[in-house]
This record gives sequence, C-alpha cells and structure tokens, in this order.
Amino acid sequence: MSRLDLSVTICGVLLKNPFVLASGILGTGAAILERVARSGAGAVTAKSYGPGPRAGYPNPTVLDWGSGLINAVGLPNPGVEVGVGELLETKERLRPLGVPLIASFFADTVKGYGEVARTIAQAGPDLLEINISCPNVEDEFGQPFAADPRAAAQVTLEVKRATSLPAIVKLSPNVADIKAIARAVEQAGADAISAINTLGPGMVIDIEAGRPILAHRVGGISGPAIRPIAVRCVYDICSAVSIPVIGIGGVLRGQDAVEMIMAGASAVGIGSAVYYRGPGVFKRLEVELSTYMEAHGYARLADFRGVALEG
Amino acid sequence: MSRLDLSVTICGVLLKNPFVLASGILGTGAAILERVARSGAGAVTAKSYGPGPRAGYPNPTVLDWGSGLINAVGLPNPGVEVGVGELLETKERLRPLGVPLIASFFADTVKGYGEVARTIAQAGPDLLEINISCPNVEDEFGQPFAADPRAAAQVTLEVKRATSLPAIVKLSPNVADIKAIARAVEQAGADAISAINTLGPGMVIDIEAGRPILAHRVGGISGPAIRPIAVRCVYDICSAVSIPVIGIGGVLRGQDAVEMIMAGASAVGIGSAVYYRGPGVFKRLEVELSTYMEAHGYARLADFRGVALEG
Amino acid sequence: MDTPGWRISGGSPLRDRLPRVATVARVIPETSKVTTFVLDAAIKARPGQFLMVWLPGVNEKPFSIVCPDPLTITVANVGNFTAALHRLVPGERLWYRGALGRGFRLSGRDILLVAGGYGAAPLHFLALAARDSGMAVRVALGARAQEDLLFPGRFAGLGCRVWTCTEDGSFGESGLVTDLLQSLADQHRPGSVYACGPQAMLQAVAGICEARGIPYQVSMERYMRCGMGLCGSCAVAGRRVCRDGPVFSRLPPGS
Amino acid sequence: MDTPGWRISGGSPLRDRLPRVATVARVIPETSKVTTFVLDAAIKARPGQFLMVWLPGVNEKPFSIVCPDPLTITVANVGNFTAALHRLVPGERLWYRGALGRGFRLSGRDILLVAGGYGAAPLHFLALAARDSGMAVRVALGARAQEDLLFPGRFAGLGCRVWTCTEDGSFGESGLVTDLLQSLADQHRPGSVYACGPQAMLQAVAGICEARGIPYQVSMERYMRCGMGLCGSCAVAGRRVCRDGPVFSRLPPGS
Ligand SMILES: Cc1cc2nc3c(=O)[nH]c(=O)nc-3n(C[C@H](O)[C@H](O)[C@H](O)COP(=O)(O)OP(=O)(O)OC[C@H]3O[C@@H](n4cnc5c(N)ncnc54)[C@H](O)[C@@H]3O)c2cc1C
Ligand SMILES: Cc1cc2nc3c(=O)[nH]c(=O)nc-3n(C[C@H](O)[C@H](O)[C@H](O)COP(=O)(O)OP(=O)(O)OC[C@H]3O[C@@H](n4cnc5c(N)ncnc54)[C@H](O)[C@@H]3O)c2cc1C
Ligand SMILES: Cc1cc2nc3c(=O)[nH]c(=O)nc-3n(C[C@H](O)[C@H](O)[C@H](O)COP(=O)(O)O)c2cc1C
Ligand SMILES: Cc1cc2nc3c(=O)[nH]c(=O)nc-3n(C[C@H](O)[C@H](O)[C@H](O)COP(=O)(O)O)c2cc1C
Ligand code: FES
Ligand code: FES
Repeated sequence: MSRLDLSVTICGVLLKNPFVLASGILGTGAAILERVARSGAGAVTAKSYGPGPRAGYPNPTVLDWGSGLINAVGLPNPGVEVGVGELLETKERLRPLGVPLIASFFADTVKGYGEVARTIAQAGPDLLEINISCPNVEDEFGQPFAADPRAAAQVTLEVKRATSLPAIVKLSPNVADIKAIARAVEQAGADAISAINTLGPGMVIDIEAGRPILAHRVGGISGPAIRPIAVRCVYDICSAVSIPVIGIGGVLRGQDAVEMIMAGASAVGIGSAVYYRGPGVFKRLEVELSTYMEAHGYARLADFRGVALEG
Repeated sequence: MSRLDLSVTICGVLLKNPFVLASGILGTGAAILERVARSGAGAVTAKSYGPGPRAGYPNPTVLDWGSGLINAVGLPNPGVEVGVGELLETKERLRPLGVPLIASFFADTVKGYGEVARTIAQAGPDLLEINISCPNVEDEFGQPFAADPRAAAQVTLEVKRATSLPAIVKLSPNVADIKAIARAVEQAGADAISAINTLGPGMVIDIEAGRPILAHRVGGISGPAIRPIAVRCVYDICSAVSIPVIGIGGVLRGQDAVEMIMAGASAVGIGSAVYYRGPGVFKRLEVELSTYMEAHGYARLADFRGVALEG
Repeated sequence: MDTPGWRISGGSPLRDRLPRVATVARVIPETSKVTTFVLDAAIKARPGQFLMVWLPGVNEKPFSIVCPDPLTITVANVGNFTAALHRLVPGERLWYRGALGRGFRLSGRDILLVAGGYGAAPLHFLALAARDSGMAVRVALGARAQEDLLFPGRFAGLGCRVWTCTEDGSFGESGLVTDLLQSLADQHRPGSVYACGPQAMLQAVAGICEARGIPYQVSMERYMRCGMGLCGSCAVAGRRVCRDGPVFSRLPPGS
Repeated sequence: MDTPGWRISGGSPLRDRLPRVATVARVIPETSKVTTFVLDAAIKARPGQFLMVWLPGVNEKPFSIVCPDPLTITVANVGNFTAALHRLVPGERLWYRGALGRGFRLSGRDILLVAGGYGAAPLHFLALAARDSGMAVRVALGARAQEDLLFPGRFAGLGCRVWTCTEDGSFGESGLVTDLLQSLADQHRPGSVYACGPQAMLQAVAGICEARGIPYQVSMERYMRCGMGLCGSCAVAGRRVCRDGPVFSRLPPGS
C-alpha cells in the first residue's frame, strides 16, 4: 500500500487520511481525543462548546432503534471559558501526533457566535467548526440558523470577523434547499462546509410505556439510516460551491466513504460508526479505503473525488 | 380474539382494520388491488393518477440499499381519463369485499388538482388522496406544493370545491414545519391527513460505476430507515390538528403500527413492508396487532390512540 | 471490536441487494440476433430465476439466468438496451441484481421443455438441473428460421433429446413449436411440460396441456420496474411476474 | 412470504437494543438505604456488566447486574432516580437496556473480592460464577456501620469466606475495607483481587495490589449518558467506562 496517498489538505491543514471524528462523539476531553487520534483518525473534532455551561437533557439521550441511532443529548458542555482549557490541553497532546484539532461551537445569537469564536480561538485549534443547527433565539419563529440562508450567512460573517482561523460551517439536512444555504455561507466567507448534522428530528415510542423514549421526546437521527440523505446533501452542496466539503452521515465502512468522496467530499466524518465498530474503526476504514483504491488503481483521493457529479 | 375490534371509521368510511395499502405500491390495476383487499387490507390506495399519461423514469427506479428503500419511479400512469376506467373496475371488485378504495392523484397547477379531482370522482372511490409532493410549476422556485402552507391550502380548497368526496391530503416530511402545513390544509377543508410520503430525496452511488444508481439520480427514501421520522411527523400533526391521520412510513410489524397509533394515527399505511414481508403482510400485521392488544387488555384502537401525546 | 451484531443492526453491509458488478469473460454469438454473455461471476439461483441487468446510463432490464456458474445470460437484440448489451466486449462490465423471482419446480421422471425464441434461455438452466437429478429431458425448440434456432447444440450436449421446428421449414419440422408439442405430448405423454416464449405460445401450451391433464409450468414476461414485488408494473391477473413468477404452474386466468 | 433476510435487511426487529420492559417480582430490603429488586426477566450477561435502567418520565441510569436469572439489581437510595426506584412495588414495571459493558475476567484458583458499599452488587454475580467454576472465594466487605453492610449473608450462603469491617467498629473489624484487604493479601496472597466501590477505595486497592504484584480488576463508576460508547460522558483517562469498562484490569492512570 506504499504507493497510496490518502492524505488531504483542507484550508491549508494537512490530514494524513480523510477520516474525521465528528463532533459530539467521544470528544469530551483531551485524553479521549488523544486516544482517537492514536487510533488513526485523520483529524478530530471536539464536542460543541457554547457561550455558557449547559447540563444537557436527562436520560435517555441516545438509542439504537434498529436502522440507526437517535439522540437528544442537548449539547451538554461546561461553556467556552472552560472549553478553552480543555482544547488547549487537547491541542498539546495532538501536536506530536500530527493530528489536527477541529473546535466546534454554537451560540444562540449571531453576536454570540462571534464571541464564542473569539474565545475558542485562544486555544489555537487548527480549524473551527460552526454548528448552526441551534435555534436562533432572535428569529421570531425560533427556527435554527441552519434553516435560513441569511441567518447562516450572518453567523459565518460574524465568525470570520472575530477570528482569522479557517472556519467550517456544519449544515443541517433539515432544510428546504441545502444548496441555497451552502452558497450563502460560501459567499459569507466560509472556508469549508461539513454536512450533515443529524436528520429529523425523529421519535421512537415505547409501546409498553406509551410514550417517547428519549427524555426530550424527539432527537436527531444518525447512522446507517441517513446515509443516502447525507450522500445526496454532499452531492448537492458540491455541485453548488467550490469550497471543500467534509461528508458526514452513516459512514460505517470504507465503501461508504468512497461513496461520499465520489459525491464530492474532500474528507469524511465518522460519528455513529464509533458505536457500530468501536474506536478501532479508523484503522479499519483506512484499510478498507486502501483496498478499494488499490483494486481500482487509484493513487490518491483526488483520482475519484466527485466523479459522481460528472455526466 | 373475538372481543377485539380493530375497525376504524375515517371520514365516515369504515375500515375493518387500520391497515391501508399506501399509494404507488402494487396499486396498478383492479386485479392486483383486489388481491391486496383479499389479503386482508383495511383499505387500498391506487397509484397516483395525473392529468395526462406519464411514462415515468427509466430503470433503475427502486432499490434496497440496506436500511430501507429508495425510489424514483416518476409517477408513471396512463392519465386520469384512463384512470377512471381502472378505478371503476377496481371499485366494482372491492365492493363485495367491503374494502374501501382510496383514489390518489396529483397535478402541477392548483387548477389542475381541481380538474383531476372532478374527473377521478366519476369513478366513485370512497376517499380521495391528494398527493401534493409534486413540483408546483406556477411557483417561481418550483418547490413542491407540499412544502408551502399556502400552496397546500389552495390545492385543498380547489379539490374540495371540485368534488363532494372526502379528501385526504398526503404530506411530505421534507418541509420546515409540518405542523404549519397540517393546520393550513385542515383550515382549507381537508377531511383527513396522511403522512408521510417518502423522505429526502436521497442518493445511492455505485462505487464501481462511480455514479448514482437510480436513473433519476435521487429518489425518495421509505422503509425501516424512515420510521422515527414518520412517527415524529404523525405526532406533530396530531398535536396540531383534529382531523384523522393515516400514519405511513416504515411500518413493518404490528409493534410499529402500535407506535403510529400511540402517536395519534387513526389508520396505518403500509408500503415498503409489502417488499419486506410480501402481500401476506396485512394478515400478519392484524395478528401482531391483535396479540399486542390482547396482552394489554385493549378492546379497540381508541383505547391507546394518541397516548404518547399526553403528559 | 465490532458491536456484536452490528452488521445486522447497522444494515450497511446489505449493499448485497444493490447491483453487483461483473466483467464479461466471453461473448458467444448464438444466432444473428442472439448473443450469450458469460460473466466472471457465480451466484446461487434456481432455474427460471432472473437477473435485473444494469448498464449505467442506459437502463436496467430483466434477463433469465442461463447458467449460474459461471453466471451466463443470453440476449436477443430487440431494442435500445439489448443493443447496448450487444456492444459489450470481453473485459467490459455490467451490473446485476438477483437471482430474483420464483423458479421452476422440478418434478416427474421425464419432462418436456418447450422453447420459443430466446425462451430457450431459462430452459437451458432447467435442463442442467434436470440432468443433474437424472431426469429424462426432451426439448422442443421453435424459431422462425434455421438461423434463429437457439441452443439446439447445447441441449443435445446435455444429453437431451431435441426436436426442432421452423416456421419457414428451413430446418426440422415445419410449423409452430406448439404443433411439435402437440404431437410429442400425444406420443410420449411427458410427466411435466416446461415452457418459455411469447405470450401467444404460452397460451397455446397451456391449452394443450390442460386438455391432456399434463402438469405444466410457464415462464412469463412482463415489463418490469422494481423487480422486487413492490411497484405493480409487472402485475398480470393480480400476480406479480417479478415475485410471484416469472414461473407459474398454470397460466394466470385472463393474462 | 418474507423476503429471506428481511429481518436483517429491514432492521426493524432490532428494537432489541431499545429498552425492554420487566415487572418487579420481589422487593428485598437489604439495609436502611439499599434495596434489591428481583425482576421477572432473565438475560445473558457476564459478571461486572450493567444495565441502563429506565423509569419513563424520570431518568435512565446504570446499575450492576447482581444476578442474570432472575434478573436482579440492588440499589442504594442516594438521589432522585434511585428514590423513584425505591418506590417501586411488586407488579410495577421498569425498563432496561443491556447487558452492557465489559465484565470481569475470572482467573486464578482462589480469589478475593473487595466491596465498599453497594460495590457488593456486581461482586455477588462474580461470586456466583466463581462458585460455579469451583474457585475458592474470599470476600472482604466494608461499610460505615453494621446496618450498612451489604450481602454478608448472601456471600456466606454461596460458600464464600466472608470478612467484614465497619468504619465505626459496630461490626467486624474496625476500619476501612482496604485495611482488611491489606492484611488478607499478606496472609493469603490471593490469585486475583476483584474490587468495586468508591473511587478512593479503588485507588487504595490498586496501590495495595500493585505493591504486591497481585493481579486485580476494578469496576468503576462514572456519570453515563449513552451507555454505548459514543458520547464520551463516562470517559476517564481516555477509556469509556460504559464500553471499555466498567471493569478494568488496572486503574486507568490519572483516573
Ligand atoms: C423474467 C424475464 C426474463 C427475460 N429473459 C430474457 C432473456 O433471457 N433474454 C432476452 O433476450 N430477453 C429476456 N427478457 C426480455 C428482455 O427483458 C427484453 O427483451 C428487454 O427488456 C428489451 O429491452 P430493450 O430496451 O432492448 O427493448 P425495448 O426497446 O424496450 O423493446 C423491445 C421490443 O419489445 C417491445 N416492448 C417493449 N416494452 C413492451 C411492453 N411493455 N409490452 C410489450 N412489448 C414491449 C418493443 O415494442 C420492442 O419490440 C426477459 C424478460 C423478463 C420479464
Ligand atoms: C457501571 C455502574 C454500575 C452501577 N451500579 C450500581 C448498583 O448496582 N447499585 C447502585 O445503587 N448504584 C449503582 N451505580 C450508581 C448509580 O448509577 C447511581 O447511584 C445513580 O445514578 C444515582 O442516581 P440518582 O438520580 O438517584 O442520584 P443523583 O441525584 O444523580 O446523585 C446521587 C449522588 O451522587 C452524586 N453524583 C451525581 N452525579 C455525580 C457525578 N457525575 N460525579 C460524582 N458524584 C455525582 C450526587 O451528588 C449525589 O450524592 C452504578 C453506576 C455505574 C456507572
Ligand atoms: C450522540 C451524538 C452527539 C452529537 N453531538 C453533536 C454536537 O455536539 N455537535 C455537532 O455538530 N454534531 C453532533 N452530532 C452529530 C454528528 O457529529 C454527525 O453529524 C451525525 O451523527 C451524522 O453522522 P453519523 O451518521 O456518522 O453519526 C452528534 C451525534 C450523535 C450521535
Ligand atoms: C415504489 C414506490 C412508489 C411510490 N409511489 C407513490 C405514489 O405514486 N403516490 C404517493 O402518494 N406515494 C407513493 N409512494 C410513497 C408511499 O405511498 C409511502 O408514503 C412511503 O413509501 C412511506 O411508507 P413505507 O415506508 O411504508 O413505504 C411510493 C413509494 C414507493 C416505495
Ligand atoms: S416489477 Fe415492480 S412489482 Fe414486479
Ligand atoms: S456513557 Fe456515552 S460513552 Fe459512555
């Protein structure tokens, strides 16, 4: 496999392979992120930090309902002030490993995004990821920033003004027209896009209890069930913008990653697969991807990136 | 099981059990619909007829991608003029069986919906189902009627003006706010709502061919993968309106149907399950539902309908 | 370590039901319009089952399995898709879903196969299986003219007794294969008749066999979309050719 | 007929990983704060594994399996959720996911179990299994006072040799269970030590065993959300207590 080059550069940041730990998965602390980096991830994303501490929702918060997962964790986090410390330690531990750190964050107002960005930037992450799947408290309908091209663009602008770090905007699939959102954030200066966040929301009812199982009643869907939706979103986004895209959603195996890359993704996010296949999934994905590439005579990811967009 | 009453009355039409064959599944002709009725369906929906003949898309049109199905059949149909004849024969064959016939239809303009409704009503179906998941050619963005409360309401009004038959409006999950759509069509006079149509669209790429497998590239997702989304939609709709709801999406087993009913559904649509379990699925669903009800001491569906909405 | 059962729970590995790719290993011209494609693949299948064959960018259509290992189909060039198939050369690829549908049920000690046109395709697989179970197999092959006769040599090579007829009398008996069936049925009274060919031929076969009380099975063709029993495109008299068939143990009434 | 494999392909039947309901068959008071709940359910589990127990409208929290058949948990009333559990009476229901996590690996011919507080819960299941494999089992139980000692009778009933100690000296030795461990380890040199209890106790156990070169396993507790190795809530020194643990064959450094 020595001829193979699985690396990818996103916004000037080199990933030795395209597999990125998705936000909210394991990313609760420096030690566990170091472990994931050592397990072979190309980059890791920490959990999303917000302006202040949040307890999250009571349990049950995550379930395996058979064809995928559903979660309503409620963005528990100690707030960005504490987060900076956690991220600094994480960056410290990742530096010798050559694995970039992506810092994810959210807020509930446009200004809030700028402020959190400014604070979190102090930790010196390699990339920022703007989680816009949160309700916009200033919007009269309270719909998430992710659902409105204008709000998504405003958030992007505000963050770009606040820091000089490259910024990835993470899009939600639960929108009328994901191309419009992608174009809006690209124009506002986004350096990259990641997609998708969880689908839905969905609901699973326990028929013995006669009530939704999640304490929050509804939750976002992830895992195998959402793969075709995620692939279509990535395909749509890549046909609309020219900034790099991190394709996330239902990727469990190397073949799934190939599908994402053929839809135009530069890198591939790994979330629920950590449940299905364990933290060792990164090494195995690398083997599976390499095997595919060797069998097809591909030397680098660019050789087949976006081929499904053609013709 | 003699104490059990599985029947339900929707808009004055009696179904001997809540299981309704969903539109686009098998409903291509009188003989096959009769077979489904004899297999134990509580009601059957014919395929959607449009204003004129449509060839549909080339193959591949339907795929099993592992956690569900994806389809882009393209609404092939001979047009409503021919459709009336097919529906008349179907109604003829169903009458002695006591199984109601639901006639589904679509159009691409508001007026078109009225015209197709007027024609199709001549066949004397028990219920009409308005398929609004079609692009509104009059809308400047070409977005489907299903995604816009105003357009959905206009279509409903137009159909209600054109015929005196009870009308079910079939909603799409691919909208920002399904409650708003549900309220809009209820106010416009809808007699019932069915939900959901397919989710997405999604895309499945063949990594050998390097291209989407469906000839139409994208298609709607159905089957197990969409169940939690469908349950949440039904739950949302039932908490917003008081007309009856036919819950459709990913129902494979009796327990799945119980989940739908607990979310507030009066009846339960069966689509992809015909693939997973064959046309005999209707009898088996009835047994599974009855077994559940007996074990829990429920005598009729109303005993547990909507319990998940409470508290 | 994988979650025990993730393969099941995750579902992802079940790309199995999506099209699989195969390379064309050999292309064998059979008649002026018919070509056999031997693939570098092998599947589990029963005689009478079919594949949905996909050519990306072209279409996806049903074809009978002629042999499961190496996987083989035989294609008559009749339109767009089959013409595209005919342009394939060894080393090129096609995709397939399957084996799909219900196949023939073998029964009886001596059986008679009746083929019109490329109907010989599924019957070839049936003859393979019948030979392996030690049955006596007779084959009646019909075509318009000598150059259209499909598989006479293949059936003979399997040890079947082969009768042929052509409409123009250019080879074998002169007339329709159903005339041949009539005389063979009366002479030999086969334990079972298996037929594949155009609808009119199948109707005649059904009439002949029913009149004589001979059990028969026919393999039917209908336009197919999903190939998985869902869309109803292939329905005939309430039966789905793709899933309840393509083999039926009597012709559906009204078909 | 079902599609062969629809159960796999459809995924729907895999509600298995969703909470399952069970009825409380018996409620056994153990100490003033601790109660045992015997359920009308049986599961496959290894000693040391745990359940996520759900009370609809209340919460879902982890509890060690005391016995897999009949499924049994033992609960200390320390807060909201455990108080709600304590209000359950026979005939009422609870829900559970599991067995979850990695359990103890049994090894050695004679083993020593060290329990602080309700740490006795998973060790009871371990003692059951050890007895079935014919091991010699010693148990050191510690608590604040006599009325808090958990399971002394149960362990004795399983044929274990039981030592007890209380902090206030109201029963058994006076002092901490780790003092007891120290003297037992020196007297008997067990093949393996298995411990469950508060973090400080586990730390002391690790120190004692490492100093003497005695292999040990500890069962840890951390706040859990998903219980399935995904959310990272339970991470300690890079290990997920819910999935890499709760049993560790050495205390994760820095935990
Ligand atoms: C179960 C099954 C097994 C089959 N096995 C074989 C096989 O082994 N070998 C083989 O060569 N073919 C087989 N066929 C037929 C094959 O699928 C068709 O010949 C093929 O789809 C033609 O595609 P085309 O695009 O080349 O031709 P098209 O352009 O689609 O049409 C070819 C011819 O068929 C006619 N036609 C098209 N659609 C219809 C229709 N709905 N009803 C009636 N006539 C129509 C056209 O008018 C034209 O004459 C099988 C079909 C089925 C259903
Ligand atoms: C693998 C595992 C197995 C367990 N087995 C058992 C068992 O068999 N029996 C049993 O009784 N319990 C067991 N527990 C502990 C049990 O889960 C908790 O006691 C229970 O969750 C308390 O819930 P509560 O709502 O009643 O109490 P809470 O109100 O949540 O808190 C109870 C006490 O714990 C403290 N506390 C709460 N959260 C934290 C935290 N994150 N860090 C430190 N202290 C905290 C509180 O301050 C309070 O003193 C186990 C825990 C784990 C992780
Ligand atoms: C338990 C859980 C927690 C998550 N938390 C976050 C989060 O904090 N921020 C975020 O941007 N995405 C979050 N996500 C979404 C994932 O990052 C990812 O976008 C999604 O799960 C789809 O990918 P997958 O199918 O590979 O899991 C979370 C997902 C899960 C399952
Ligand atoms: C092959 C196929 C064709 C369909 N055609 C139609 C249609 O013509 N009109 C319509 O309203 N819904 C159509 N649907 C949607 C179904 O009626 C149903 O809403 C959807 O499949 C979700 O239910 P399920 O998960 O039980 O399949 C179709 C679905 C499938 C799979
Ligand atoms: S082709 Fe769709 S049911 Fe047969
Ligand atoms: S509780 Fe979520 S990883 Fe352990």
